[in-house]
Amino acid sequence: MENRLKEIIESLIFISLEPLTLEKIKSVLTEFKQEEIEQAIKELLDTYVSNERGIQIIHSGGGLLFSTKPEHDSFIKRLLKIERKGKLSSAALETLSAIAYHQPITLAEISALRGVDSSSTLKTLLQKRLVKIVGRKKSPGNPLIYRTSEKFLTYFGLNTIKDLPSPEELSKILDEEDIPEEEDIAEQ
Amino acid sequence: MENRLKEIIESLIFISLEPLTLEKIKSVLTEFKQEEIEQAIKELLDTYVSNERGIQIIHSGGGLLFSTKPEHDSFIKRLLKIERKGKLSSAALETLSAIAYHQPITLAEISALRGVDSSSTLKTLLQKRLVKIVGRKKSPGNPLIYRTSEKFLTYFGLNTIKDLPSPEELSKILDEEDIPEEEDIAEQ
Amino acid sequence: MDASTDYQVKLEVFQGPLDLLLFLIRKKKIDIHDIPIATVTREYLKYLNQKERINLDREAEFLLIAALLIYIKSQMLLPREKPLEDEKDPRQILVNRLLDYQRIKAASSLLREKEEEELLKWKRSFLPHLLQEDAMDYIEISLFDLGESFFVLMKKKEREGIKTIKGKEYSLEEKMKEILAFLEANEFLDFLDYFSQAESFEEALVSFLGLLELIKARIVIALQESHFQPIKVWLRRKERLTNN
Repeated sequence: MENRLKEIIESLIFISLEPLTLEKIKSVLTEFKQEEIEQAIKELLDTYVSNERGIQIIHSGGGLLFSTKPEHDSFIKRLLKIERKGKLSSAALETLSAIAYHQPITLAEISALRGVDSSSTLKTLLQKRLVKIVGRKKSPGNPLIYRTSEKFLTYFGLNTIKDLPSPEELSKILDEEDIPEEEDIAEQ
Repeated sequence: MENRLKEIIESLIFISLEPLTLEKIKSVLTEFKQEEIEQAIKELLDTYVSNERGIQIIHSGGGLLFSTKPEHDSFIKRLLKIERKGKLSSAALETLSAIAYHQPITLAEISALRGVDSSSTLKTLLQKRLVKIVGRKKSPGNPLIYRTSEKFLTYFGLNTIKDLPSPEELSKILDEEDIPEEEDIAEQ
Repeated sequence: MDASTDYQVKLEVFQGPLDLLLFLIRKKKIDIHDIPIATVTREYLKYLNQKERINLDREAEFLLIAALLIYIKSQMLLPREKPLEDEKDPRQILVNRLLDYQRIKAASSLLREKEEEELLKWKRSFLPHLLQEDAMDYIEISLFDLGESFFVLMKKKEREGIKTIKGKEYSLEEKMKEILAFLEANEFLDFLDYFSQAESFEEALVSFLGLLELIKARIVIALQESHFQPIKVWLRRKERLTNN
């Protein structure tokens, strides 16, 4: 029975296109005890760690998800005939960071933080579903306000937004950082 | 090395959009001997047969692909039902947007806007309580008129319907020039 | 580092004026909380002077910060009776902005690392093979989706270019007969094609209503293979035939 539960959970994670949360698993498997489910998940994850497998179950965006392993990247690119996966532009990353650390936030606030107009970058992020509109600010002009989305978490392999270092931790990282060589910056 | 090959093949089957043929595998994994590949596939399939797993690799459409097991079907159906609860088809989304921006509106007006008969999508929206009937229009046939509901507001996190991005704001966001291709992230 | 190498860093590599300022501060190993405003302003303007190919929008953003620097410098130069208290330091606004921006930069290099890690892991974008399941295209929708959907709808209508209203009158019954005659002669009717042939908005509207009537009366059927695909209209009788 226990093994069967493990199998069922594996098939559920497999079939879900988005990270499958523990709550969802529990709400599907009502005939099983919660502790049984949690135990089975733990065992399932252990199996994947110990066995030599080409795919893995990862924690991402608050749930469990199948993915390939990093070391097989080059073979997959060959199969799919993709040269490389596109990365976000530096402007997009900067805008995302501003949103992630200051959300909810308006476009004007993002632009002020970055010192550059951010409307076209914001549009890209909206279209990529990395950012979402969550309402309006109660201030003159009632501008739209934005937040990072669930896809943002999955894209960066975060489980929750709290996985990002706090602003204090960021400052600490900065203090420890060496002054970069000029060449490094020029190459960016 | 042999194990690594098995892993690589497993990841290729996982990520392939269509059943992965032996020829395709061989054409991707050029650094491996053909017999090695065939042996690795055989072993991979054996692993899946002997282990208790929730997913399986099956021969289908001339190639290999991952699939769930028939005995877990009922659980999978339950999950899919839950996952779809909060979701809308693209047709329903279009209908909802027509209502949101043109309310109060009749079915004929919605259908005219969309260029498609919208009665079944409207029914879905009514069932999901995202839309409500608010009365009848004083025009020939006295058609029913529809509005978005309070649940619609909650769903999108809006305080009032006025918080919807206005058509002007939308064109400001969406009419921007397109972003150069290199900034695109690959679809995951 | 000598002055000649300074200019090898092009302005375009900077995300914006704050990025440039931060770069200058780091290069000169200046304490961000105690910026020698005169030096920094001079350096900043030096970079700005080599603007060869920056566009006007960007230039304005760089100039805005230049103006702020010059303003702060002028404030610092004003004779004071007693030393400035911390919160009255005219540099404070700039320092705060730089600190905020610095954190954003740090966060974005962190996100870049995470992105690189994640891009090596491939996830499926398609629904895996199910044993007997109707895989339908259901999506989680956001407010943006909703707005975008409406926007696209309106654009489509705009493109369809409904023509000016003419005085001619169209009868619903005539149009229904016309549609039926068309369907008798042709296999099916392409919805968009048919309406684009309408001479006026009025004619299109009457045709559309006529079509709706025919659908309601179950004489014809309108089918769309998938979203955004052309809608085709068939006579019900023919549709049954093709199914058999």
